[in-house]
Amino acid sequence: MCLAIPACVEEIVSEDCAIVNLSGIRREVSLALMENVEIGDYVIVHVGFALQKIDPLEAQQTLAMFAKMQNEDDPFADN
Amino acid sequence: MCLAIPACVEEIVSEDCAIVNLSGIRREVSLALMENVEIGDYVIVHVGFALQKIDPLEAQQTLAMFAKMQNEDDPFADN
Amino acid sequence: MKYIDEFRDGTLAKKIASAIKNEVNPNRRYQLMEFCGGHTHAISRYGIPDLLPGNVRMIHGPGCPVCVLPVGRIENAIRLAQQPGVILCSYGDMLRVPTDHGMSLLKIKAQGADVRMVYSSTDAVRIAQENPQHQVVFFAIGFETTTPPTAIAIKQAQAMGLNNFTVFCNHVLTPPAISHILQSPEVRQLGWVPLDGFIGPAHVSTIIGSHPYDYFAEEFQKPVVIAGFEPLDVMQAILMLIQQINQGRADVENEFTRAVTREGNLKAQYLVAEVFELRRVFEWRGLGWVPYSALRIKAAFADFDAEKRFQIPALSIADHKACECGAILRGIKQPQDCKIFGTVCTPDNPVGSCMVSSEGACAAHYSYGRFRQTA
Amino acid sequence: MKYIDEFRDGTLAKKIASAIKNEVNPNRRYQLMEFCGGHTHAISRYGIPDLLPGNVRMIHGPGCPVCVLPVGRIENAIRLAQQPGVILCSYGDMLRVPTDHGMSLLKIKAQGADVRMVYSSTDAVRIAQENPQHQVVFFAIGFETTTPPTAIAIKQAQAMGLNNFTVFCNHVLTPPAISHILQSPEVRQLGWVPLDGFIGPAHVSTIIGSHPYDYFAEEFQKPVVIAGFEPLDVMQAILMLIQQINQGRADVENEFTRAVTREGNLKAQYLVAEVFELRRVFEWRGLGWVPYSALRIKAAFADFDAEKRFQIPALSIADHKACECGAILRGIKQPQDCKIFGTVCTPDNPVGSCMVSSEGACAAHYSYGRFRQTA
Amino acid sequence: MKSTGKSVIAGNAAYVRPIDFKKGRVEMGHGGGGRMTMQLIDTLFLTAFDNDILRQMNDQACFSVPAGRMVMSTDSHVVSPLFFPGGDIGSLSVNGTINDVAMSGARPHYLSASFILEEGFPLSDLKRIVESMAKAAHSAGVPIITGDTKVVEKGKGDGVFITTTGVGSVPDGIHISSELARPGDKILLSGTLGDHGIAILSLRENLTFHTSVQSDTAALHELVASMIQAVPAIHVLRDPTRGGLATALNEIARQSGVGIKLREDKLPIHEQVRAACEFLGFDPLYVANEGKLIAICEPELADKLLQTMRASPLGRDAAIIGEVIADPHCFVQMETIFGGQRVVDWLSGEQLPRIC
Amino acid sequence: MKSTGKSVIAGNAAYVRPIDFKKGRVEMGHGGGGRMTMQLIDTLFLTAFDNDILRQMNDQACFSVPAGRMVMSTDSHVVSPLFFPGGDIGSLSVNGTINDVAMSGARPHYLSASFILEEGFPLSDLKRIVESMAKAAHSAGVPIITGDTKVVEKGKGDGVFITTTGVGSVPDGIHISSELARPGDKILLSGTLGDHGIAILSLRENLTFHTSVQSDTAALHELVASMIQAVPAIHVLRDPTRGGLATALNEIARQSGVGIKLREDKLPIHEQVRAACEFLGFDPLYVANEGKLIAICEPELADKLLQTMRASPLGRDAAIIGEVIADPHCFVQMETIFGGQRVVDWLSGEQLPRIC
Ligand code: SF4
Ligand code: SF4
Ligand SMILES: [Mg+2]
Ligand SMILES: [Mg+2]
Ligand SMILES: [Mg+2]
Ligand SMILES: [Mg+2]
Ligand SMILES: [Mg+2]
Ligand SMILES: [Mg+2]
Ligand SMILES: [Mg+2]
Ligand SMILES: [Mg+2]
Ligand SMILES: [Mg+2]
Ligand SMILES: [Mg+2]
Repeated sequence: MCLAIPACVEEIVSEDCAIVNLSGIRREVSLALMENVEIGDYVIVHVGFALQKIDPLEAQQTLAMFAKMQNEDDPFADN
Repeated sequence: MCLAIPACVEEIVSEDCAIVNLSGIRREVSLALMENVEIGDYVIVHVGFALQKIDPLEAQQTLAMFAKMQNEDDPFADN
Repeated sequence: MKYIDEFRDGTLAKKIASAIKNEVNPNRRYQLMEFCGGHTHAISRYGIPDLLPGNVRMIHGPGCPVCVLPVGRIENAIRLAQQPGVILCSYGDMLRVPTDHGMSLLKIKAQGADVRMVYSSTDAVRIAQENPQHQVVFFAIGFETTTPPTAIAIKQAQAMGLNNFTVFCNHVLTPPAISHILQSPEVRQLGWVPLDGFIGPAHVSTIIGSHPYDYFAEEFQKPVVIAGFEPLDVMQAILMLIQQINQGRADVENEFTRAVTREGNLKAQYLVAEVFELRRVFEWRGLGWVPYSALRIKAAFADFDAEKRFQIPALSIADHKACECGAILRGIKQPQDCKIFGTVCTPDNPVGSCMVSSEGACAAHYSYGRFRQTA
Repeated sequence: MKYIDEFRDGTLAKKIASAIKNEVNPNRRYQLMEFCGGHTHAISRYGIPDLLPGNVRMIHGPGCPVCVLPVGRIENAIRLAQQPGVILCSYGDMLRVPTDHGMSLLKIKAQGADVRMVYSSTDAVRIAQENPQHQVVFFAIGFETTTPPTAIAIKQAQAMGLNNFTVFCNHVLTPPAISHILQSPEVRQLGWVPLDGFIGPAHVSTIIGSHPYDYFAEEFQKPVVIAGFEPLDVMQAILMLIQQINQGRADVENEFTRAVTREGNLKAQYLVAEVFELRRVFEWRGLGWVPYSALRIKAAFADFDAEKRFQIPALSIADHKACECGAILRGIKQPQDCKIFGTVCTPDNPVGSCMVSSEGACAAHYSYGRFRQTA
Repeated sequence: MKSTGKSVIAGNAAYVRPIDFKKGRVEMGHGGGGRMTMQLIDTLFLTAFDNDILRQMNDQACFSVPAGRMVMSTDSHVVSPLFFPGGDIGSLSVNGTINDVAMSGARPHYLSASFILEEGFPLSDLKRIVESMAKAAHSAGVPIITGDTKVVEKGKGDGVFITTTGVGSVPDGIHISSELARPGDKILLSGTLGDHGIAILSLRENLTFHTSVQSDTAALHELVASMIQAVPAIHVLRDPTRGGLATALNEIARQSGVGIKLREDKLPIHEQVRAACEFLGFDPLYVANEGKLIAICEPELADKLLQTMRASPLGRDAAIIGEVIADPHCFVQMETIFGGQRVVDWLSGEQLPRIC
Repeated sequence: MKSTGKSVIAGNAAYVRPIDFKKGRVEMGHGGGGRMTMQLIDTLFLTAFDNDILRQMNDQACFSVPAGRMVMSTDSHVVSPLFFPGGDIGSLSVNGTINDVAMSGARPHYLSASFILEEGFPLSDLKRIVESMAKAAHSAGVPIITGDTKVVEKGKGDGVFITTTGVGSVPDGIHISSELARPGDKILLSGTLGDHGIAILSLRENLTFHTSVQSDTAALHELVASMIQAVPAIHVLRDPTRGGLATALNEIARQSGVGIKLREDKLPIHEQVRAACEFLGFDPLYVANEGKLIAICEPELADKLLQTMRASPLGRDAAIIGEVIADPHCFVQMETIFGGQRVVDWLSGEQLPRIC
């Protein structure tokens, strides 16, 4: 549900319009639902609209949480 | 110019409309330009309109005139 | 096919050919013009020249309404058809006729214009009924034969109260064109009229009757024989003309008595008179401006006049410089005398009016008679 | 793909799987519902069930807006699209969804209706601009994520003064649907709620924030973990839920902190509040009538409301008798418990809501997991 | 390569609702390559065309050939209306390509058939067409062994277009080609002119007239086989389809560098075809045929060939219609029923109904 | 059958105005069979495709074959847009049919090409397409030897549809067919998935996104030739075109009565194709390819086959992507990058861009 993809803002075309890039795929998106978007921000794109920025710090922390598990767990235990 | 074909009135559909037959090909034609058309009449048809009746007597006389030539002329003279 | 096949009998044709051969004076030329494309068609289609003595030559006249329509009017029709919301209807013959820059109704149809081929004027009225949101223009062409059906269409549309149907009227008249040929400066320049007699129209005459031709016979002292479009009719008319010429007569004779009366079709004539009126002058491709040679829609039917509704401009587009149609139509030159005949000007890419339809003098020669030239 | 590939790492998945295995109490069952089709998709697509202990079972919730749209509303859209002059725009997902008699927008498009697939609500506005002679209806579906773009489209149309653009609004709300499942008579009849915890929506929550879920955690004493749609997010959420359950907690936790805040996107919320208001009740396919679970267009924007302009009738079309969707959506039954699963009801010919999109419980099982059943 | 004989959806395709061939319509999904496409192929095409090679169901068909000369011919069929007196686009597409193969003297072996369907086209009509193809292929003994189905959006097609391709092999010692006409050769025509074209035109909007003329669509390979058996030295065979007799003869004249002289009085034409042509301002020489052939051979062999043709039901009305002459201009000429001569020129554009 | 070498309008066709390939458009007359048709064939098709067999200009093409097994394959091409990054409908129609012929292990010999043109289609585009076909056919060494041209009215076509049919011959001892996959066999893929489909989609109205992905359209017969030389015992070859890898594998599974197990981590996919699929809600397994092939062979031969494929530029990114298993349900399954399992089912209808 609600297919939405994080993509990097590459160019701000106008107040309500930006070009985002996802691994080389470039698309126009509307910024009408966003505030204070800057080039380099990652935004979640849904039906051509940016919905929310990705917080890079939080993302990093989540990934760190996943990584932490590696330590808690015996890598050979589940095989 | 003015492609027009004599065809036989086979059916009178309404005051202004008839079915004509030309050697088995049947078409609707308008009688809007004609008066006193009857079944069995031959009419000259142009762009879907009957233009004029064929006078069978006159036709016969014209053909007779052609035929007459046969008599006047030596059939071997022109070969 | 009754009243057709009897008039195409090859055996009878040879008899009439013998009669002609017997009748001609070998010491003179007989230049006979068939005005109508219908006669031209029969002559070409059946190879009638091969049955005629060498000193009897047929001159193909301007009697094809498609050929004589000036390029400016075709250009008008094309621009009309390109207007958004317009459906332009016309007879199949018109679709291929090119303008000076090679456009045609068929080509703009290919580009997306809504151009429809109709088989009858009343088809166009039906299309207007079925497409109330479109303006339907009937691009009307033709001689006296084709005019009454257009009058009927206009009266139908009026009766139905259609406000999306108009006629772009291009109907032209036969007698003024014949007069014009006989009176033309080119002919006068030569000091003699190179035409010895006329085969008069078949189907035009079913409508207008035979009496309008009396004038030519009297005024220009040229014999006229009204003839049917079947090849035996044409052969017989040629024989009758040669007989008149030999006898020094200049009468109007009627070979097509089976369908042509002196008065013609009065009902049709009244209808035409009700809806149309004479134009002071009209341009003919190949002939130029011919006085009182065409019809326009009367003011009473102005609502159905495309020239009024769409303010169609007068466009006069000159014929190609090399084109010899004028001289050919007057019997002074032959198609092969034209420098561009069969090279630049061909039936696929006609340049002049005589190449436009297969009934034009040049097209008929190209399509049916060309082998005689090369043989 | 940054922020995507890191969250699909197979090696990390195995680590989380180990952690889950270590965490689960083998003596109890964990029935966890992912509300969203996005989570269902990730679970099926990556084969997550194969990485979970046997006593951890995922219940696929009603979180696919296409699946839950009642057949009557699709029938309405079909009838709208069949009106002459109407262009109906919708997202690709909607086109294939069948009504009870097998019709769909795709099928009526094949019959000639003007149905257009759009990728964004603003495409529909553009189509209205480009087709002033047509009525353009945007068939709007979706949860809180998809609603703000519809609000933007309506405001754009208003700003442009478009009088040929309307929205057939079918936007629905997540929290009331979750409440409804937990409060349903079926669940109450069993005497226990067969759901031990919820994975909360990812993208819905980027708009509405995490705070609306506090209610469930408190009211029903069920833990909620808001999670992203990538498979590692789902794995992590499962772990977090099992930890809460084991610890006897019922908190709202947020795994998707990189995009979800407590408040959500306030700008989007204000826009939605400006344009839409709550419906007292709305029908959900598979769930029946759910109070305060959908939005309609406010009176101030009535000019853009297709329900007003086209007087769309209320149609309630009963689900197929054999369909077990209601029980499946509540965790009481599984797809293979339905008598017509995989025989009469297949993704090509869905009968019930859970078969409509690949995110539905039955379709996901058919398309991705069926081999487990036959193996 | 043996056939597995499977012709229903098996294995993991599981249950699918039967296709509604009464009320159903072509959908984009029928061309998507997925289960809908497979189901359409299985239940319609495979069932109708059923044969061992087709059942291989690879993207190509495999068959054995002896060494020798093969021919290949292809035609797209875009006829409108799709159903007409005497046939439909299905039988036409089978017969048309069989004939083009046969015009080399070859025995046609196999056909491929490729469909371009317009979204929304009634499946009942498609079924009728496919079954008509199957019947035509079966009665001709030329199986359809491979095919393709594409679907285009509504408004981007015209119901159905069918492209068929045929292969066949030329018997040893047979050399038939349009460049082999020689002055003195006789020209034979297997039957009446213009039946197909007039049958089609009679159904066109605006031109509606009633006629009992039927399309002559027919497979001519058996007729050809009997002809080359009787007269192996036939120089040219050609089926005068689009553009009619005039076009085919102009092509032959051009390719052989010769002239052609027709005898109008020898041309077999149905009375109704002549009448329809009079009404429309058409020349029957340019009207399409779909079950006729032109044969050209040395004058000494012409009578034998004529008798052979007349012995076959498809050559019943055969006639010697003219002869090949030397002419550097490659004119096709005709001696009219009047004894006059005319050119029978290439067609300019399409034939359009005329009023003048 | 010797060629006359004529490729310009000669004889009685006389002078015709040159076709305007800059501004001209397709007219109905180009399909009428008359002089316009002839001129288009002469100046465009014959000139571009020029070869001895085509120049016979009969309604069929004649060529010699040795005894043995032949294959025939046909496909209609209806791609929109007609021009796309990496190719156009012209090169696609040549390569597509060459590939279908080659997937039997056959060496493709000849192609036929049949055009359905929409009235009004720019002749400049047609010329570009025909020249692209000619180039593709030439570089593949597979001449186009016969063809057909039809014109449909504006609004009854979509610019141009091209149906190509190919014939080829299978080397002795080669038996490749989609029903020959056996449990234990390895499945190889010649390169990245979905490039063609994504290149096309990137140009679709409403979906416009920018990508540097190009269609992979390519003729694979040389690659196939090298593969069967190295490993004559290949069981199955198939090009995963419409419906993508998933569809081709489901077909093979069904035809062979086996299951298939893919390894997701082995699937070669361009980064941009993956990204575009994320945006559209597409699964790259179902996206079309036009220059890739699937090969199935016994496990012992798989590495040799892989090395051979990788040695060719068109197989550079080849990989072993899975294996054939016994499964009465004929499921295609995939082990995901997570180590979980999923079905890779038949496509339901078409893939449509999703928002949820
Ligand atoms: S050949 Fe063409 S340009 Fe010359 S006179 Fe005839 S119509 Fe005019
Ligand atoms: S299989 Fe179909 S009918 Fe049965 S529960 Fe699932 S969706 Fe409903
Ligand atoms: Mg052919
Ligand atoms: Mg053919
Ligand atoms: Mg195919
Ligand atoms: Mg259509
Ligand atoms: Mg042929
Ligand atoms: Mg194929
Ligand atoms: Mg293919
Ligand atoms: Mg052909
Ligand atoms: Mg189109
Ligand atoms: Mg293939």
